[in-house]
Amino acid sequence: MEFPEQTLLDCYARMCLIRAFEEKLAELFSQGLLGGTSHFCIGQEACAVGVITAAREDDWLISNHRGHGHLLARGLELQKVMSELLGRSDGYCGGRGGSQHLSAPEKFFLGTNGITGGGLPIATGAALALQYRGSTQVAIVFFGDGASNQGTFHESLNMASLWKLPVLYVCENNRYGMSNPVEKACAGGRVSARAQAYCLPADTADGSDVEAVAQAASKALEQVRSGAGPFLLELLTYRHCGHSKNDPRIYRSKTEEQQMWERDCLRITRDKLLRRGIPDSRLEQLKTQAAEQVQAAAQQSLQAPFSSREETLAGVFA
Amino acid sequence: MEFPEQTLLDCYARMCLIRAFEEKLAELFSQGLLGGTSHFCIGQEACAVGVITAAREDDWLISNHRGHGHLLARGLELQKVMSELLGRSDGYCGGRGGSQHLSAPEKFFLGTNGITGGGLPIATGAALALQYRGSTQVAIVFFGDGASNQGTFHESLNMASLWKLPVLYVCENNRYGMSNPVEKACAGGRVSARAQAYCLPADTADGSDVEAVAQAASKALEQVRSGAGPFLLELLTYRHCGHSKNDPRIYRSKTEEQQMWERDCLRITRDKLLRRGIPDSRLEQLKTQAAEQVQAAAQQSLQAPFSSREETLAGVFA
Amino acid sequence: MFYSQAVNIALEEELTRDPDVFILGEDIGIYGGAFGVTKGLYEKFGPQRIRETPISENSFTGMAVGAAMLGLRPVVEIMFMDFLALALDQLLNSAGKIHYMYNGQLKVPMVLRTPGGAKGGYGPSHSQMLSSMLLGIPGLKIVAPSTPRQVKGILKSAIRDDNPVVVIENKRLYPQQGEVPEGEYLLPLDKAEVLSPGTDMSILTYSAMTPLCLAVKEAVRELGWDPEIVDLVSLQPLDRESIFKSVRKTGRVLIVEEACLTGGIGAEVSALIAEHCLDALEAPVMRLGAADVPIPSSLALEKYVLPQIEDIVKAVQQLREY
Amino acid sequence: MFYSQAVNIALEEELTRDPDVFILGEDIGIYGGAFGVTKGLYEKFGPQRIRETPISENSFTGMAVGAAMLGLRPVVEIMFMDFLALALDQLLNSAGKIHYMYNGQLKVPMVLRTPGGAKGGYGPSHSQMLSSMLLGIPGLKIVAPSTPRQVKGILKSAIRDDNPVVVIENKRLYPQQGEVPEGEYLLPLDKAEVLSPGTDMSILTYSAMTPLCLAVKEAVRELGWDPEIVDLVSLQPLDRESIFKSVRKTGRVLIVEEACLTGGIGAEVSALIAEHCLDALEAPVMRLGAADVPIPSSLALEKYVLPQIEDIVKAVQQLREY
Ligand SMILES: Cc1ncc(C[n+]2csc(CCOP(=O)(O)OP(=O)(O)O)c2C)c(N)n1
Ligand SMILES: Cc1ncc(C[n+]2csc(CCOP(=O)(O)OP(=O)(O)O)c2C)c(N)n1
Ligand SMILES: [Mg+2]
Ligand SMILES: [Mg+2]
Repeated sequence: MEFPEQTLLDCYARMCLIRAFEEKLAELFSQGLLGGTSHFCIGQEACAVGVITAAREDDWLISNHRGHGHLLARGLELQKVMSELLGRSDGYCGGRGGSQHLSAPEKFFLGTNGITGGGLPIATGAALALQYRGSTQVAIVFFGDGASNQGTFHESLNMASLWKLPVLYVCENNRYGMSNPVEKACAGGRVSARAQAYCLPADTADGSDVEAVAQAASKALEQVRSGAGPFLLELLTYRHCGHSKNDPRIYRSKTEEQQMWERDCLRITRDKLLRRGIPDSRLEQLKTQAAEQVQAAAQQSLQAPFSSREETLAGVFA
Repeated sequence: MEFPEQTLLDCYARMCLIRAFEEKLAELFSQGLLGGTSHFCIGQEACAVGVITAAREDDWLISNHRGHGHLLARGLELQKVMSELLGRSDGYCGGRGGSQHLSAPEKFFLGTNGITGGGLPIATGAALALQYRGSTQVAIVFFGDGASNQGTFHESLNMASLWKLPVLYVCENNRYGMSNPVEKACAGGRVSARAQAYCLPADTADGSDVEAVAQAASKALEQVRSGAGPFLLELLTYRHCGHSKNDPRIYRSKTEEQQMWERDCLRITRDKLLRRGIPDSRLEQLKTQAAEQVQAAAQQSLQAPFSSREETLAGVFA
Repeated sequence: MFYSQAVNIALEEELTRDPDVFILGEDIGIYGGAFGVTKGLYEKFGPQRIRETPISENSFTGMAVGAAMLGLRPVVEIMFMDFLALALDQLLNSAGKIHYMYNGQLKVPMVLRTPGGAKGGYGPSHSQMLSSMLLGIPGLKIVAPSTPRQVKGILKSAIRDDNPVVVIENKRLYPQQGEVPEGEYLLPLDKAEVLSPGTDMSILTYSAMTPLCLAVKEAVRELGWDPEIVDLVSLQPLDRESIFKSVRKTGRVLIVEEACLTGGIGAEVSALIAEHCLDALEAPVMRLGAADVPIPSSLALEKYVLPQIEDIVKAVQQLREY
Repeated sequence: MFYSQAVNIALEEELTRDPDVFILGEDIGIYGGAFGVTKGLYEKFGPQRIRETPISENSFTGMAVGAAMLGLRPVVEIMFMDFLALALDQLLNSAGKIHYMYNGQLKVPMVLRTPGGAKGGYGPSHSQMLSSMLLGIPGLKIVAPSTPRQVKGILKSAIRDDNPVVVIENKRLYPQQGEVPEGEYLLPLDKAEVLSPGTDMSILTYSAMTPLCLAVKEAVRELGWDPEIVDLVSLQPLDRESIFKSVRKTGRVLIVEEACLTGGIGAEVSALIAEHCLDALEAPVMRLGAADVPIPSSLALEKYVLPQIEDIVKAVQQLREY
């Protein structure tokens, strides 16, 4: 798929924003301003942006522990996201959820999820609700290669297939589940190969090429939306960063990492834009803008208050 | 596979015993002498007998809720089984386990299991232990088509494949999980088709033909024993009886049931033996003997005592 | 009307009232459920509303969570409470947390119905009352109605509640009979019920132990004893007010449950009493529960493990004589 | 030595001593586990003995059960205690029941190690102390050592025990330091430990709350108060003798835990005290635990939910002044 120039530029800008956001988070971590843990998607931005660009704005997104890309691609407010991660009361969840438990239903973002594989049944159930109501919306769930070894993967895809539910399963195969290489965790090493066990259509796309991702996702979504049932889309990608905050990445070689930087999705998109004649300065400007936006959001969020004890102890029940 | 005559006769005798055993149980139920519930394998006897005939005596068996065939095929003592089901202290488990929780480790029978899909990880772990010890034994686990939709199926087969564990997964596809037809519960309707998702070899055999079952199991076991890793064997079979005690079987037609009686494994084996020239009287005798054995066992068990309160409250910990 | 019929009618009424209500679980279609509770619903409401699932407890429970987040009102059936462990993750880490952790942006109006308890001879994996497994999960409401009337009113309220509610039924209660109000009948999810007032002592109980305790009351009447039978009904939240009121009235407490004694609901109830009514106690709080062993299959053995009428009578006597 | 190192050394010693011991879990190989606890073991013992699993908690726990039934001694690691719910079925319906329900024919000598508790900012699905979820499961032993010394002695004993033992570690304890005896050092699995004798009251606690309670003791010393700090260590079985002895000595009880207050271990402890030491109580038994809400991600909010030193001090004061 060749995007129109503006679309590709928008995608690039969005990917720069995600990258800048996480780089800022890393900085905040090292300054001791950010607690807990957090999983960056550096290297995987094209997956989020490609799929979500192909989706409708009202398709429901269900994300996993590595969700910053998904939620920023969906257009959640940067500052409310930043505040959430910094635990402030003006965050999306008032600081209760943090990175792994962040939702924004008004943006059709159902939530990130800290339980590996835990989002798969939820997405399948959301799809059931959409079908039940006769909606043309689709549920789109992101998960990793590691998650595909959970029982929920099997159970959910089977039920979705039986009932032809409108759900797109997007596996971001970044070669590792934490430190475990996909070949050692997932017999056969390819998640999409599992689709046929459930009589599901599947496709694989280059997750570092945002256009390729969008093209595959568009096709898949069209099929799902037409009522043909669920679809499994595997995106071959790589996380350049560690699994989480303190990962020394000893389970893989520096050579591999360097090679994969060559295939970095930002770099590839940038090259495409340059080839299309977009001046370098304009691209640099997009990057700078992203960094500035992120910086501004962080500054504002760092001033924001925390919830009180009273607020914190309330609200378990609806 | 053509069995030698004596082997086929032995198989027939064993299948008659299983059938007679469960018919006796039904009688005991209706007389109010047997409590709880119990799942008969009437129609599926050839699966148990075929696989277990092909196995070594020291291959570990792991069974499910429908385990009478498996344990009698393995040669557990009839009377101790009967006593167990009747809850007596001289049963295999002193009456604690009953039909769904019966083990006899000295016969390499690791246990029946009341949790659908619960035996799959246990069998896989047993296979891990065998591999760990460098044993040439194999773990053989029986489960149903319904169980193949549990997450444990996926997780267990994946790990067994990754680690080339010596385990034979035997799915008795009897077309229903309780009342749910396999096509409505298991996308695609064939369990063996799921093997490729884990890069596993698989085979399907006619579960009403004891020789066909044994042949397929022999081949599979040979492969597993050679160190090639796990194998998934699907046996196409039918349970003539209800799922459990009080099943009116309204979820299927009488026509279907009648057709399947035509393919009853006892009948098929009997026909084979007749064709081989074994006189009808000899076969009748085997049936009568089985009934008598069962009758004698029941009579003895009904006299056996129950454990005391003190005994019952002891033994939680080893 | 049988308890099982009361469940059935509550379901039917709510399915009729609200098109967003649907049921999912194993063999709930033409089979009518393992205990016949959903009989006739499939014929009336069809496969969309009575959705029969494969054997995949964890995921279909999680699906109910997802569907509830989008506004439907799923009623999940877990065939035996013993299988709830398979689905616990989605109750613990999703259903119970979503409203709070997403800061009220989403709610999970789902019900999970499941029969706990021993029916007689079902054995270790099909007889457990796992009420206490759920107690430490914030965000869940847990109810365990003991009569046909209660279960109708409670289940209907549970379905209309905007939070995840676990309704613990009981295999031993299904065939019990009792009067049930027709039509609209709702009971609060957080109230205990004094089923039989008394003066001597408070017997606090729930689920299948309730009829046993009522029978004990009859049995000891001729001795001139007069225990008050309080059905907890709601296990989370516990109705502290009603519990404390009864304890302050009688000064003596016996808690009877079918769950394992250790770590049971009784532990929490007893601890609350020790915190709030210590001064009113004339005797140590007594607890009866299942022995801390798996439940044997043999009927003859089962009775040694689960509280029997005689055990309760003995405890009542001990408590009186303290 | 750090608590995490003590775990590591206990594992290494037992792996060296007994070739039937092996470890399985996620990222326990060269990564060394999410909290670095298994560092170096893979290099020393290789992939058979340090078996790295896919993310399949339910099944690899069940595999440990199967391997243990055949005589191996698996030590399962569940990376965060929150994920234990996924594996609960195999603990509840297999591990805990097998020895009993198969009438002693088979045993399950396995250990399941898992860190509970909040490390600060990990949020709702990565911070829970789910000790009470396991309490009602007969056939499991549950221990929650709080010091490097204890965890070494306890873990080694757990590995040698012929029963399934759940060892609850704690993310907050991993970086704590303490002396640890070298080489063979075994502690009983069923004993509480009086970590600091006192006279005023008994503070009963476990896991990461233990150091907090010890700190409280220091803090109130200048006020002339003298609580006795009893580390429960074993949660199942509870060491009744030691608990009752302390209660009889002091007459006042505060229970402090990180699990949710409702249905926590404290409930069972309090109930036991109410049953057996009512006469010795000079004040109602007090319990402190996590508020009954999910644990928020924000560090600022987390402290409102989990017991803090100030909360304990306040409770101590209240209890004294009762
Ligand atoms: C049930 C559960 N098990 C383990 C973890 C710890 N954990 C968090 S992310 C992760 C790896 C997930 O791998 P994958 O699905 O490939 O996603 P990726 O991190 O590569 O994006 C693990 C093991 C968890 N959060 N939940
Ligand atoms: C976890 C769990 N869910 C549900 C059940 C109830 N149940 C027992 S057997 C069964 C059907 C199993 O079907 P299948 O695996 O095909 O075996 P079959 O009964 O046909 O031999 C069901 C639903 C159970 N015992 N355990
Ligand atoms: Mg991955
Ligand atoms: Mg079947």
